[in-house]
Amino acid sequence: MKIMINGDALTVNDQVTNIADLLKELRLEKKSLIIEHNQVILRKEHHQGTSLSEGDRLEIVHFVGGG
Amino acid sequence: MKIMINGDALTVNDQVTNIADLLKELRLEKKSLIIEHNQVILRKEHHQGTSLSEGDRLEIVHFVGGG
Amino acid sequence: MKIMINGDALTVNDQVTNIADLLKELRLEKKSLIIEHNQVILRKEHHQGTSLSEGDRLEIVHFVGGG
Amino acid sequence: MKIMINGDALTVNDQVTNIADLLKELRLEKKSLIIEHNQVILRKEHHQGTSLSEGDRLEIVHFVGGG
Amino acid sequence: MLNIGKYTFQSRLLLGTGKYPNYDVQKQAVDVSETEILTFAVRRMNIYDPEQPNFLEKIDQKKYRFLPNTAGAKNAEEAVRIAKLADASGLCDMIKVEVIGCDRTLLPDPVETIKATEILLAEGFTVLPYTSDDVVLARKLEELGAHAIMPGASPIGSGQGIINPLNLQFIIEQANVPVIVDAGIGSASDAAYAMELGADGVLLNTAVSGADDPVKMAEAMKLAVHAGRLGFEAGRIAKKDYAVASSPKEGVSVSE
Amino acid sequence: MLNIGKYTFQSRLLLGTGKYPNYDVQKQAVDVSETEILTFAVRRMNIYDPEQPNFLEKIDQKKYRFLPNTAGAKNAEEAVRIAKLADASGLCDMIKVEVIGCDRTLLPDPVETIKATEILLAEGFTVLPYTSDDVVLARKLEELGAHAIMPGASPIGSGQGIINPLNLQFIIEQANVPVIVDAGIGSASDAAYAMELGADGVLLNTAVSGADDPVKMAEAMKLAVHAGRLGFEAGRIAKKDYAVASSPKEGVSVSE
Amino acid sequence: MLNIGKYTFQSRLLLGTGKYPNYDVQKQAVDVSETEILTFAVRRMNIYDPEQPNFLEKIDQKKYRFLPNTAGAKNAEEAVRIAKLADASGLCDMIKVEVIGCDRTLLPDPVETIKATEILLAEGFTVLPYTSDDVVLARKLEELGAHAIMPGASPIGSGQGIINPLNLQFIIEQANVPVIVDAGIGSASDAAYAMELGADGVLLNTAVSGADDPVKMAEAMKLAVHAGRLGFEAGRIAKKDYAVASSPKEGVSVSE
Amino acid sequence: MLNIGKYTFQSRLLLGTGKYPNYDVQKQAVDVSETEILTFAVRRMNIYDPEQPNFLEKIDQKKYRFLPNTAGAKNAEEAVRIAKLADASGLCDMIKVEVIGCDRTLLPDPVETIKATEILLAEGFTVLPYTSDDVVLARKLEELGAHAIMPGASPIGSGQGIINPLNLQFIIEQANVPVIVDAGIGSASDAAYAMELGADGVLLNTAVSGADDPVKMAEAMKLAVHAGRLGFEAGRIAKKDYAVASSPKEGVSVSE
Repeated sequence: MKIMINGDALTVNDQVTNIADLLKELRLEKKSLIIEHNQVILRKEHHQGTSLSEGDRLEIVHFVGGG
Repeated sequence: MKIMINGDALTVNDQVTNIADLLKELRLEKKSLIIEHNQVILRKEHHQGTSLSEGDRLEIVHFVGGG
Repeated sequence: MKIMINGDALTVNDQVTNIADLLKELRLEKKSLIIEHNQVILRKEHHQGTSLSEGDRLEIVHFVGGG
Repeated sequence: MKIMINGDALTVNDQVTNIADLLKELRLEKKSLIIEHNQVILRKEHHQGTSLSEGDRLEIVHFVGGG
Repeated sequence: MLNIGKYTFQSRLLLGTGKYPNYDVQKQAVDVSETEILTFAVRRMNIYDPEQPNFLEKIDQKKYRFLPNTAGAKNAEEAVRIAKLADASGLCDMIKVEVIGCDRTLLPDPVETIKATEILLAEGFTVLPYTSDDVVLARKLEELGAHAIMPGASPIGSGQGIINPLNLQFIIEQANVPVIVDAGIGSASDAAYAMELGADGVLLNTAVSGADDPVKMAEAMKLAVHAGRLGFEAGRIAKKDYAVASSPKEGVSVSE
Repeated sequence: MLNIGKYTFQSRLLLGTGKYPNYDVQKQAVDVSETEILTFAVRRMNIYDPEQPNFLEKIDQKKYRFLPNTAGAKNAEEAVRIAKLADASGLCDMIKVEVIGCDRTLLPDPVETIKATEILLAEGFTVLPYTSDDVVLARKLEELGAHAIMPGASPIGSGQGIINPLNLQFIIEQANVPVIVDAGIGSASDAAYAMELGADGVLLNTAVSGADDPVKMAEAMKLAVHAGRLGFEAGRIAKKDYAVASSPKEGVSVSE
Repeated sequence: MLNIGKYTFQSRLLLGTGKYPNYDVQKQAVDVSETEILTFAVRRMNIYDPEQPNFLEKIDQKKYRFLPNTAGAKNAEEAVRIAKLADASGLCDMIKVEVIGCDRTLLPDPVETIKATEILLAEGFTVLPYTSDDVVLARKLEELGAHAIMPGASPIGSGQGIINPLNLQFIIEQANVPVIVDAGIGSASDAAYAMELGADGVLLNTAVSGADDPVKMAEAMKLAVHAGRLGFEAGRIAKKDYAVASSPKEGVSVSE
Repeated sequence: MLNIGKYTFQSRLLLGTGKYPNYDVQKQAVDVSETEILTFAVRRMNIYDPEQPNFLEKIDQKKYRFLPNTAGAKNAEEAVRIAKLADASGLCDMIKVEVIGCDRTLLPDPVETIKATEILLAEGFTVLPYTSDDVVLARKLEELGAHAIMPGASPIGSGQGIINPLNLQFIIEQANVPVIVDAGIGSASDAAYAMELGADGVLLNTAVSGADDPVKMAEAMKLAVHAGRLGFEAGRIAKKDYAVASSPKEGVSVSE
């Protein structure tokens, strides 16, 4: 399945059916991060329940140093 | 006839039928001033044609020193 | 005996023969102060040995608040 | 004859007997300049009368741009 | 030359007309200043005193452009009305948008200033908004189409001069319309400094009308604005941390 | 009018002659500045080049008083010798005492400056010592009989302008001889500010000679000194913490 | 104590987390500063590097409140989105509204800042807008309900310190919510000065992270903020034009 | 650590003892300040009042070094006599040379200060001359052997703070003995700034004794001196004309 993450195209294998799977796949499941899925911002508790489909657009962001 | 000028009530005699008459009555006809008649701002050329009626509200203003 | 202290004339009784006596007389013997006797600045240890005579001029000063 | 000018040694021919001659020789006679001869500062009118001898030390200075 | 909208001026000094000791002194000060732009306020007339003099009657009106202000307005709506009253005089079509947002500091209200500027531009006025030295606000006023930007140097009438030269410099660097430093100028050196920063003009009032000798101060300001402009065009030396000799280091004569 | 010793001047701008791009530009700058006092340094001549031009030959010497400096002197003795060399030129009897005590800051040596001033006064010179802005030092130089006091605004050639207006003001208030602000002036507004503080004159060099356009800057300085002097005489408004309206608060028209 | 919205803090120093040499130094600096509020930016994660460290993992998160900023936003809409992303982290509900209107000066956009503040307040955020020192703009942000006002001292990262103390003072005097001086602080004395003006807090980043020794500078800033606050509370002496002796004039001993 | 002659101090804050509301407040302020050096003046005693209290009796004299000043002296001779009177107390051998040359500005007399310093050094005193910020004068005092140089920030008691940071910086850079900024400090930020310039210490009096709450101001000054010193040691960021982002420019998330 092809999706867009942070503007880049990415192909993920078919076991990945939801956001939680995706994070496990990317080994980011322990990271503190925030996900916007098709322009909907998700709280952590919805990662599991949010399923992925072909062509979905994700933004995965986190806190970095800033003033 | 009773009118309001600059917030004060004023009684003018009945010969005063328009703005031009009023200015003559007040001996202000030569002054450079601006008149707002019932919230309508008038250019000088309309003073003659603007008739006065009981209860009209006028603002008579001019340029003063300012920065 | 008449002496001058800090610009004022003072008469002291004849038992007062030296600086130490004078300070006792003035009840200043415990004060931390500095004495100039006839333009000679005295250290504390010389108060006893410095005798007073008619017309001597003394300056008695101390530390006060200052910046 | 060997003389020092502004710290440099200079040999002048024997016709040069005084400061005025020297300036002519150097083609500086028209310049506005000041001469110190053996540590004596000379006004212009004394250039003629000041004779030069072997080993004399001269400073020849002038006004330059400054603040 | 200073170009504001469709107008062109030789003088870069804009002069206010408030608070002079009397009309004679004011007349002389205005003459000496060689200003071509006079600001005014719009106020109610005393209709019971037809003999009251007015400064407008003292001067050759053809020699000046009038720049009425909207002082007294607390919001855009009031400012627009005052501008239209001024316009109805037939004397001018320039307006200084002045919407005060604070009675104690007389600093302008950025939001209402933007609104009033937008409306008056749509009405066809030549609009010169008085603004704070907020750099982005100045750019927005220019983007709306303001014919000049007039940032304050310090609070009106305070005479504190230029408190924030950096912001004024930023405003001047970014601007494609004239920047006229308005308010707070107290002295000739303040005016010269504003011009050295690259300002296109200076608007002042109290610095002249409140001086012990307004006529002499008017001349001082005329010269200072000119001096500052020339200084800007001449390109000043850079500031250096240490000293640099003006006399040559070499060739010093030593007595031997 | 500026009176220094037995001399009287219309101009309050004293101009240095160092570091101009060329003599033509320098000549024009001097002309435009309308200065009446030119400073010079005394240096060894290149005796092998009789054709070397000299700025003195470019100008009408009758139009100016020359103020040679003692730059290069490290103590009073050297300063006195340079002063006597300058005097022997027959061109002038004024001398700017300049004894530098620090090569990096070019700030003056107070002790040697006092000594040199005392000696040269005894020799009958018209003495203008360049000094720091030390207030008591300035008074001592005046008490010795100096014909003018020349405190620095900031280090020579630094263009930092007036760093300590308070000391300059103290020096000016206490002085009974002219106070000429010397060194550090970088811009027209600096010069105007010095004059507004009550200075009797300004001496500058690099600010003009080092400008991108020295001739234009010379004019800026001429005007700025004049503007600052007028501003001082006119009596500026006091600085206020808060704002003071220039337009009347009363009589605002309201739409009803 | 500093109260912002529903939160209370002992420390009045807010610390940015950008541009430290490394996380160890940053950790020490944060510890030494005794700050309780850390700012962050929100940026895309590198999804291909699960091992990348993050400063959040280095600190005891319970010890701090996080104040993410909306840096990167060019308008209110983008700022609101970034604020919501930050909020979705579940780590904080405070937001520093930062809408830059000029890339070179990084000065804020007053209009978009107002819009973003209004929207985020309606969404229930604790909102701290970064603003210019425009006095009326600051009041409007407070009237909208902003929980603190954060005027800049000078451009972000410039280290120029407080350019316009007058406007900051006006903003502080009129404010009924905390005023936190943000941006431009370069030194400990700058921070102390901001607090002496009556600021409720200081937010800085580069002054510490960019210092040669960030940890030592963090301690300097901690002490400076404390010193400035105490100085404000202690009530400083008035400035006087002339001197006032600290030693008694009377009783001087004279030798006779 | 601060080393003056043969003495070593932990604290870099020197505190004057004049003009406190009362001895209790003064005692607390001195305690809180953690100063180790107290200045005093020498004055005639009232010989008719043996009960008069004296601040010396209130404090643990072993905890402090006393730095009597020669205030009241109008020339070197008077200063030397006061120094010897102070020395005869057996309480100290440090002396602050203070020869005032102007009653209104209380600025020091450079010539008499040099003389007094020279004589007292020959007599074996530890000499700390109070001087103007004249850079070459400061160097001469050091060359004479002064154990510290104490340039004024602004006139005594004026609270105007540091008027000429450039001269102070020059004095500090050239000095091989401690430089203690004396006189004129008005606020904690002034004290911090002096230390950031690299001063070895700060001497103040009225800023604390004249504050509304002297005890709180004493603590502010203690912290400010410490903060300023740390800031100096930490190496501040350079000032930049334009802004530098503290948040990353890259990686901004965009909604698509």
